[in-house]
Amino acid sequence: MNTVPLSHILFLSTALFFIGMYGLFTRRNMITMLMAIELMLNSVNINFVAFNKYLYPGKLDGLFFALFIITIAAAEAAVAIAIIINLYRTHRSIDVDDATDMKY
Amino acid sequence: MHNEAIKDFITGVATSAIFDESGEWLTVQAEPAAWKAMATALRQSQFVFDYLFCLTCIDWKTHLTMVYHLSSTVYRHTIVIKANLDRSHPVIDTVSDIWRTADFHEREVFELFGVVFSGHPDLRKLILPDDFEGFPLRKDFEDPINMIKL
Amino acid sequence: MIEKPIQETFPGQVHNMPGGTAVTGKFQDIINWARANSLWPLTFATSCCGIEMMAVASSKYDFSRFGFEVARATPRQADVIIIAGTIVNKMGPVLKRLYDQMADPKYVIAMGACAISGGPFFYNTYSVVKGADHIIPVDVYIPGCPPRPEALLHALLTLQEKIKSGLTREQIRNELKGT
Amino acid sequence: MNISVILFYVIAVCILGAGLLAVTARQLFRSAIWLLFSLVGIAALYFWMQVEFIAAVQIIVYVGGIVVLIIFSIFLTEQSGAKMPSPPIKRKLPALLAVLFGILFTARLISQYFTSAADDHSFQASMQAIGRQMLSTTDFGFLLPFEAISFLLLAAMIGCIVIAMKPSQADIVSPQNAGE
Amino acid sequence: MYTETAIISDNTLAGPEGELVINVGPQHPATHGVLHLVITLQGETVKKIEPHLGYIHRSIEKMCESLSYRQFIYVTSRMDYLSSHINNLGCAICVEKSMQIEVPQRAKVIRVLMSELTRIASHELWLGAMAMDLGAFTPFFYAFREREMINEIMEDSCGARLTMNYMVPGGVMYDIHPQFREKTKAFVKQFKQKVVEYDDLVTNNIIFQNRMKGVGILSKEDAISFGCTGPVARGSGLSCDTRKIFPYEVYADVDFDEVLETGCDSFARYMVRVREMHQSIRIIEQLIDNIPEGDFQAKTKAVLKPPKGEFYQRVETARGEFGVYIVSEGGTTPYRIKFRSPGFSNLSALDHMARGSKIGDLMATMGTLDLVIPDIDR
Amino acid sequence: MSVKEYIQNVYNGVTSLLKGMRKTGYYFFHPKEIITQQYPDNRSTLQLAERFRGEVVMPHDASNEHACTGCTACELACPNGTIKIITRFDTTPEGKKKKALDTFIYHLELCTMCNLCVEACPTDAIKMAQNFEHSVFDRSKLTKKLNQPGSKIREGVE
Amino acid sequence: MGAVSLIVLVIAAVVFSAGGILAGRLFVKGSTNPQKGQPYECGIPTASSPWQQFHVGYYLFALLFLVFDVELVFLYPWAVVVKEIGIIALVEILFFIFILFIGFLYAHKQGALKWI
Amino acid sequence: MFSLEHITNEVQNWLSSNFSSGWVLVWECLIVIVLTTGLFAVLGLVLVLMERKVAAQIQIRLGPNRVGPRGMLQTVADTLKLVMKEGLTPDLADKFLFNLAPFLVMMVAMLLLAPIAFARGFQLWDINIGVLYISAVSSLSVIGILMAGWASNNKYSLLGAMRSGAQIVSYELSAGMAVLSIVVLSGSLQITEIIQSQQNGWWLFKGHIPAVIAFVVFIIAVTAETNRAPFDLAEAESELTAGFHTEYSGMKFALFFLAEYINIFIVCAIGATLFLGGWMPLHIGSWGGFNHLMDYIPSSIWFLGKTFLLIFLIMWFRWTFPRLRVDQLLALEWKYLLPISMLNLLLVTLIAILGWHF
Ligand code: SF4
Ligand code: SF4
Ligand code: SF4
Repeated sequence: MNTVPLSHILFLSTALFFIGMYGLFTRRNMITMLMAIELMLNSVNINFVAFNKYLYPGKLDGLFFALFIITIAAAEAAVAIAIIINLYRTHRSIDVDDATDMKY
Repeated sequence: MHNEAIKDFITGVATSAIFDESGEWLTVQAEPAAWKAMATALRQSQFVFDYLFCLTCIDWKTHLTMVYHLSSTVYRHTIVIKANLDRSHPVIDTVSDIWRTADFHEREVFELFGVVFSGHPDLRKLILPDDFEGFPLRKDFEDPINMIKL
Repeated sequence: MIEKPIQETFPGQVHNMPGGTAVTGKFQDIINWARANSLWPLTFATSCCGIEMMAVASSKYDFSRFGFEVARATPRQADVIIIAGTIVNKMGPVLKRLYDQMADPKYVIAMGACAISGGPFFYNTYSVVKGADHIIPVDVYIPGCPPRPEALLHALLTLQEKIKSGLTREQIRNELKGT
Repeated sequence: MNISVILFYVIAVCILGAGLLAVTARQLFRSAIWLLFSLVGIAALYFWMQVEFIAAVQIIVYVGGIVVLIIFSIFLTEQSGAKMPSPPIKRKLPALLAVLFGILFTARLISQYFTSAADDHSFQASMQAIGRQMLSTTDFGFLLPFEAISFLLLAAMIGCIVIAMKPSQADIVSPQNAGE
Repeated sequence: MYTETAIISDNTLAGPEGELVINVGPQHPATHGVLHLVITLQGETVKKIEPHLGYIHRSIEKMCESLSYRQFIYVTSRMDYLSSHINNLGCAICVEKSMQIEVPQRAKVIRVLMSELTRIASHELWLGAMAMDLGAFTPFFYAFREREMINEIMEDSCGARLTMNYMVPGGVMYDIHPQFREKTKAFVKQFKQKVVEYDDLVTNNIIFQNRMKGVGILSKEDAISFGCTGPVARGSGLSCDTRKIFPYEVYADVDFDEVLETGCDSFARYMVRVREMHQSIRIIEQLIDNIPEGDFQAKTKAVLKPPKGEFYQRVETARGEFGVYIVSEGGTTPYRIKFRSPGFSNLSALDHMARGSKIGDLMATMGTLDLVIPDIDR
Repeated sequence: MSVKEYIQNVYNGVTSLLKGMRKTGYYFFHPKEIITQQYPDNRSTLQLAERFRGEVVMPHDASNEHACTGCTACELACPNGTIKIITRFDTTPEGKKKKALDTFIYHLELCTMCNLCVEACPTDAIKMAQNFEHSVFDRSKLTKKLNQPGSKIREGVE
Repeated sequence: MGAVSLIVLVIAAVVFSAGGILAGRLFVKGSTNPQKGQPYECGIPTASSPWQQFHVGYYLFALLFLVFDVELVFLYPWAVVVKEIGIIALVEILFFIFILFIGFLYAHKQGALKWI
Repeated sequence: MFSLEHITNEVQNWLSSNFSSGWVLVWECLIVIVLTTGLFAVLGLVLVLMERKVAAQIQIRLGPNRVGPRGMLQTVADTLKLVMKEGLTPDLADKFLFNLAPFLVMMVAMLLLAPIAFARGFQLWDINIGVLYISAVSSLSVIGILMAGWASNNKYSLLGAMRSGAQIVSYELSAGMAVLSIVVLSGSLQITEIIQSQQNGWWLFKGHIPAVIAFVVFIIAVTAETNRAPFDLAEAESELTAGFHTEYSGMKFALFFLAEYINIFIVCAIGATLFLGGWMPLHIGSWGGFNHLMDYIPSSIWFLGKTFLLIFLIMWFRWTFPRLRVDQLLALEWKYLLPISMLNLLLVTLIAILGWHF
């Protein structure tokens, strides 16, 4: 019943990855940049799952990678936001340009 | 009642005080200028007037009279202190730093009678709208729009 | 301004609700039925009458029998303001704002002498609004100081009747003039 | 075309559209909401691929956790309501070019190497299998990474608390200089 | 007439980190009326409370200057409407004192009985409202069940449920209703049965205790300084029951205890009120079978004209010490009347008590202050 | 907090909650405790206290006579101007001019049911009635004329 | 049915909600006045925007939740197989939980669990 | 014996004999849409009425009894009125999100219906990760609340939303732990398998004390997750007027209201499924006769009976307890429920591994 070729899923993840990249390039706000990174991570996840499903249907390693990426993304987001909040307190701004003179 | 002792004490603090014992309680007529010192002394004296239970003002058309009802939670004696104020520029020292309840009561008297309490930390209108004009509890207060006379 | 023309009819009678004069369809009837039976009051009480309003909510009188018990704290979800208590000049704008912020359709009940006319505080006071209808339109007046709980229930029933009839305030006023 | 294929394209459009909006929305909060929809779309994609476990994890961790965290952090930074300036053209244009180039390049690679891989094996990822492999200590088991995750989380937790709590204790002592 | 006046509230814009200025009231379920508090929050912690009054300022003091000594009493039932009998009583005693009217013993006993019933009714309502503030709805209904019984008794004898206008200078307006004794006894019986329910439902409830204990601390010194009276002060261990200290009517002859708690927190204030209800029941039980025969009203002139002078009378309402200060110039109307309302002083302590606590605590603290706003604004 | 205390806490908390639930549960399963009076349905059986003050009325007897002399004592006694008495001069059969009541205006919307007017009336011409169902759509309906059309003062009232 | 049923449910929800809202739109004409759109704040005009900075305490809860949420995710596959794997699985998870519990205790000690 | 399973099969057979396979799907979708919306409406009406009746009974009063026979139509009138009430949108609100939030909340409630087994063989989608799916989707509802609270541009709303955000996410953990204990016992996430595993007794009885503890924790946690009293801080009336839906009116408010009740139904259904055996009749060990008698009661009745029992329990809580303070609420979760449920989970595991359960 499933007749979508793998390449289409890969196109999707590519597009998503570059959307994230676009956000990362254009945005100067750290929280949105973080969101862009999350999008990119997700596109990678899609790839892992798709490869697992299409190329190695007998194994589960792709799933585990996806699982661990999600976990790590969670940890990363948490730490990133902690840093952002801290930065916001000292600079009253969450703009990366304002944070260049960050000294601690 | 050791009114005599209280009288002696008050005369010691404020020489100009006039006493009147015709009412239920000892009434002291004080000078507005001497009031603050007297209040502090009364609060800290051996009579422990720590409880200001009523603070109000009366408009006698010629002058305003501040009335303070003081009592002690230890000895349960009560005195009344009055101070006459000039009607056009009523100013008296605040006692809100001695009895904190005076804070709100003084604000109330300020807006209803226009008495200014010098030294009050936050003398703003409490009850009336901010743009209210006049001092409603004065006898000459007129409000032809809101007040329908019976 | 209290010198109103004196009506010839004696009070205490139930006003006969004009029925059928306003042309309403079946659909409108159903909606009016729903609205009449689901009057959610705003929790708004300023003074003594508010206590009787609470008494109406209490078990003995229990206005939940009519479906009124869903008192909402926010005007957005309320259908009826029961002005229970005196309205003073400082409160006037607040009342107006609350009324304005209610979603249509909305109704107002003036409970007690104060809300109708200032009541005990009509004369010699500088701060009381002489009747809540100076601020917002009122649908039903219920005199008393305070009206007893049954009287408030009666007012609510009267309001229900009015809603079911589908008439507007102006129409009712005209009807009354006609009688 | 059957329903499943249509579904895929619908989901794909949703993901990409929401993702695009997420990186271009001018309000921070809306950005987060679009991100949320994009992530939900990805979860739907996993459902569609019949890897329900990952889909559920995606929703639980990403949507229920990370997005909530992001939303809270937006609330913490006073800019939730303000409109952000749209990026200047001199930053937008190169980014756009780079992205377009990247997409084209990758697309070319994909169409070169993955043309044949269209399958319809029934792929089964049962929870039991996942659980077994996760807890197994054999070469293919994931027990070690699994335990390592706990350390990662511990580190993240402690790190965050240290970073986020420190100044707040300072301004309990002196609330005036919080703004500096 | 009503004019559209803007309310200029001095809300400051965003302050230091995480501060939020929020208005609670005038229309807010927890303020029991129209109190307006401007609260500065940091997170959920209250940094500052600024009460704004006057949303029910009905200028009663000004009004009374143009009412006769018989007439002005009825307005006072509209101030602290939950203790209307006691308010009326204070005014009536003050007028009697000025005119040196001797009140018949029967009237005195009836007055005390009515006052104590009023006190119970007021505390019942407070209990319900307080529980409602904490989010428990059911105690409200149980409390009102008992309160309705009192209301019925009142209605029988006084003709109204809330604003009775029963105390008149010289005695009471009517004699008590023939069924007064029976109904009161029935009430006392039911009250004793049902009051344990409150313990199960409210007093011993762990959530309730956690929300009340250690919250809203008011030390004894502060209570004195803020001029707090009534259960609020007695919850801080300050003995201030006017019925004991300056007994009026027949309070000197009845046996009851002044309720004192030393917890200084909301729970102490709660317990004071609950125990006070039992004391009131005690007073009622002592008096109900001993109502002396005689007149219920002294003979008085139709027009009352107290001599020139100043008269002060304090009575203990359910909320604390209520003072009436009449300045008479010898005319038919008072020259100036000042009502010393207990709530006004109690409210001024709110900022002090609730600073640094959570919003929920603020509501609990406010609930135990038992504010009646028209009493505060007058 | 030691483990024992911790468990003690949990136990005490849970029991106190269960006690509360037992109480409310008792009421739930005992519908006979319900004390609601169904107002509009019980209207015919509703017993109001006989002293309940619902409004001021002026009783008229069968021959449409009342006892009011128009002395305005009630108007003076009323604290908030609820009563307005308009008098006229009647000529008695003997030809003397006599003050009599023309219109007794009663503003129900102002009345506070304080009973002072009834107390003040020397001839007991007015009394408080128990009627409380006064809701109206227009407040002008609340201003009432208490003496009925064509009524006159009862014989023998002075 | 699988994923299709989810789509169907979403459609049902949308139809239901939109139907209700649209019906209201069609039949009710509301009055307009300048106050109506203002935020409600107990009848007092709002002075400042609510969209301002909040307290960091909220973040800490979200953070703790996130960490434990991730843990929970790993517990699910463990839970389905624990019966067949037996005591080893219990030991493995004990270790896992123990590590996290240390973090939890740390947070507790730092006062992160105190609500603001 | 009467069963819903037959009806569904009948419908399926009839459809497939009359239409081509594509159309069968379309028809089935339509039927599902109609059924679920109908179920939603009916559930909402019944639950709200039930709540008001229960409240009234507890509070020694009568409750709605005048609209329709014995007040049955009260909620119908309410709903109609709410539909026919103006839906306001504040001027300064983020209008798009403001209007989106009720949809989102509704969608979440609707999606949660999918794996619930209403009766034997009467289930929309027997997804193989059943309870995990439910945990996942229900964690979405917090977004709807945060969205509503933020978009309203109202301080009460935002505070209420922040509170409930922190609250819902916190309690999700212990709810998850409680669910996990049953997963451990039954060894599956799938709803049908969990129900099957209770063939010879419900987990509440089979799992000894730890199962009871898990049940209690579960009930407390879901009460908090659905923002019910005593955990209704998000809409704490005496503190934040109406919490996150302060600015909502008319139908949009009705949707929140409805979703709240549907959520209650769903969590109670889950509770009934996990701990009380879903549609499984009450079977006691080897009492053949008794068990047989129980089998005669239709499975849907069993399911609804258990669910409504739990719903009643939750309502009972609401009308008995005062509200917790926000910090106590979180302390309860983090200091009591979470550690207890973690320990409890380990205990349950021990029991499961050693096979001590029946
Ligand atoms: S009408 Fe009477 S009872 Fe009602 S608010 Fe006014 S004074 Fe109070
Ligand atoms: S009852 Fe009181 S207010 Fe009413 S008319 Fe008589 S005196 Fe006036
Ligand atoms: S009612 Fe009585 S007091 Fe009033 S005018 Fe008539 S006779 Fe006089």
